[in-house]
Amino acid sequence: MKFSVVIHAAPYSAQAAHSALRFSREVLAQGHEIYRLFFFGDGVHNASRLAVVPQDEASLQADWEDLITEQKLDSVVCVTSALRRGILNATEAKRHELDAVSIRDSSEIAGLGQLIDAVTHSDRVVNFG
Amino acid sequence: MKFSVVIHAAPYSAQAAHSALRFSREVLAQGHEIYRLFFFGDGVHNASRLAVVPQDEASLQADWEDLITEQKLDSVVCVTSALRRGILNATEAKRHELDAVSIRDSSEIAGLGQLIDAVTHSDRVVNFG
Amino acid sequence: MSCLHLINRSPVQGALPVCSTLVRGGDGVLFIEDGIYHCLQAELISNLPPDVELYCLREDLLARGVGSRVTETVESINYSRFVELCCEFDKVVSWF
Amino acid sequence: MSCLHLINRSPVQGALPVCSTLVRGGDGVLFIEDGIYHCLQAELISNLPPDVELYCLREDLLARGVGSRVTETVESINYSRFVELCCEFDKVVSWF
Amino acid sequence: MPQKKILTFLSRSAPYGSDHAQLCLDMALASAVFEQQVNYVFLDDGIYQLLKDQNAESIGAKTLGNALETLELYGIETVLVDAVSLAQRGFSTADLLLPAQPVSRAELSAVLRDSDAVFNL
Amino acid sequence: MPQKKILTFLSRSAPYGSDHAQLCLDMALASAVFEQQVNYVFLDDGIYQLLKDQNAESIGAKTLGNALETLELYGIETVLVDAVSLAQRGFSTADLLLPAQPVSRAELSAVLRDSDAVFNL
Repeated sequence: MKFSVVIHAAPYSAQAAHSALRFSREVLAQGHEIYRLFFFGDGVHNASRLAVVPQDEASLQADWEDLITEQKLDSVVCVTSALRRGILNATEAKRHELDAVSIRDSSEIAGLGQLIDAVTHSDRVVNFG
Repeated sequence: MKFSVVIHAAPYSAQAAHSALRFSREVLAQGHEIYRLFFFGDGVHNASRLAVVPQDEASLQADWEDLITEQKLDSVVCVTSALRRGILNATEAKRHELDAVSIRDSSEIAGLGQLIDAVTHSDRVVNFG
Repeated sequence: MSCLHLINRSPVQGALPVCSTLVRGGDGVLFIEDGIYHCLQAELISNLPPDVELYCLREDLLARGVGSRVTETVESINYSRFVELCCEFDKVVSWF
Repeated sequence: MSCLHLINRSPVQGALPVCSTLVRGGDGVLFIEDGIYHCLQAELISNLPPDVELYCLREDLLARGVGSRVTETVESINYSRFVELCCEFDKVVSWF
Repeated sequence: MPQKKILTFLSRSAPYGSDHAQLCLDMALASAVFEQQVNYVFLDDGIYQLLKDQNAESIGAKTLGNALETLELYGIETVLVDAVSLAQRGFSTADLLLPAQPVSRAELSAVLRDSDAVFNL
Repeated sequence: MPQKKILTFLSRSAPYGSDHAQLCLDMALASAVFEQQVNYVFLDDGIYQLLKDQNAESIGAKTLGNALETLELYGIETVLVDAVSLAQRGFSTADLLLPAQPVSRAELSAVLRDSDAVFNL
């Protein structure tokens, strides 16, 4: 089956982001497809490249990136949510005259149209928040 | 009287950060002192310099910075909360081999000792979250 | 020492059930943000002791379009009075 | 079309009171994260219709130290079964 | 292009205290723009979004009540309000800024059954 | 140096679902390190933090139950649990990983009255 997973919660502030990661891995392990990951609202912090966790803890952001890269997933961060929360790629940083990139390369910034496209192309949409 | 204000919530995701700003302004307008602003948990996002809001909206982060600068307030962001959430100054960025500074100059990064110090030196501590 | 309790969540999420068992005569309760919805229905705040002063923040009422619906036992105040209350009570406890 | 409802907040914060009035025979309810605390007290889930299947996520039970306390009407499952359930029901509704 | 889907949004949060109400609206408007069939439901604290006379300038926010009027503008015709939530909070449809149609829990349950996807915020 | 203050922490959140429980503990431990007098109170869903046999490895988190044992290590002697919250959730003190002292609401109310500052998470 084709799944899309929508993540509404920031890492660490809530467990939901971790549940979403664990669920996504299991979806793929069972041979299903993930059509898209969509990070919305506070969920955009999962794509941060600046977050630092203590050495004895796993980085949820790094774990997402590993999954996305290894499995060649399509991972989209909602542009409206991202800008408000300081999650910027090079294009957005330049446009707003800021000198820092805060998003990981593994996710792209796009509009809510990508969520609706995911809903129309997926057999199941599962939200975590 | 001496106040300290503790901010537990991110801007925009919740109204609490805006309430805290409005409250802090009024405290100063009445001639009281603010001993310290302390940003904790998701509240650290109030010190982000990378957050971008639409042109027809006020930037809460910029409003905090204006208040802190004009009134020469002591503004502290909790280090543990900040690192996890990608709020870094030049020192922390260098230490963790990241090339971006995401905190505004008007706030410094420090430990929870600064919160306890604020409690012991203030007549009133007011939390918003 | 008297206490000003701040309630900022709506009745379904809020801590008022617990808070109302811990307030004492001479304390105050101030409803702000989504907490102001408590003040539209007298029965939601009927468990509070009678000698507790009840306030709600006018800016938050006006934003939500309910300025004229506040039950009569609650006094509507502005930010200036909010700060004064913080001084009049010995401490402030925020319930979020 | 049948529906798998996900409940991830604790009973005091949770949406189960509303969710339980909207589930239909043949639906399922899966308790995850802090939602699993619903499964420790039979009376918290007694409003759900009898022909609704009840599940809770074992990882979340074990983390919270309550693996042996789940009420008998609820089946404890792992992530693998969680994904299978998402396929067996026609859609998934998350209540947070 | 896949067929048109039926998307239902359960907007369950009060306005302003959190941004959930705005996020839920954003998702629904995007669905309408991309020509899906949308049901928009005000449930639980979500009914507070529908009260007249909102003006969020005083708290530095955009007035959500005004934004809700775009639901019709974007062609979202099925705007429902849960009658139980409304009554529990002491309001009637006369208090609402939109002609949202009151529905029973049984009717809402049927709406969920007939949806392809449900979002809940 | 100002005098020692009495700080009370009301820990009202379940562990793991959010980070509130951890943040509340962090504040209390810092208070103890800086030699304040600390009351730590488990209230509402906070009592779930005290259940035995927690092991959060399965959800990629640190086990909060273990961290709570540092309360004593840091010299925090007044560790209270709200008896009403405990009973409402079907637990007794025998289920708890710490010898927290059960208190009535009247006693808790007196604790709040006698505190210089109260934190609530």
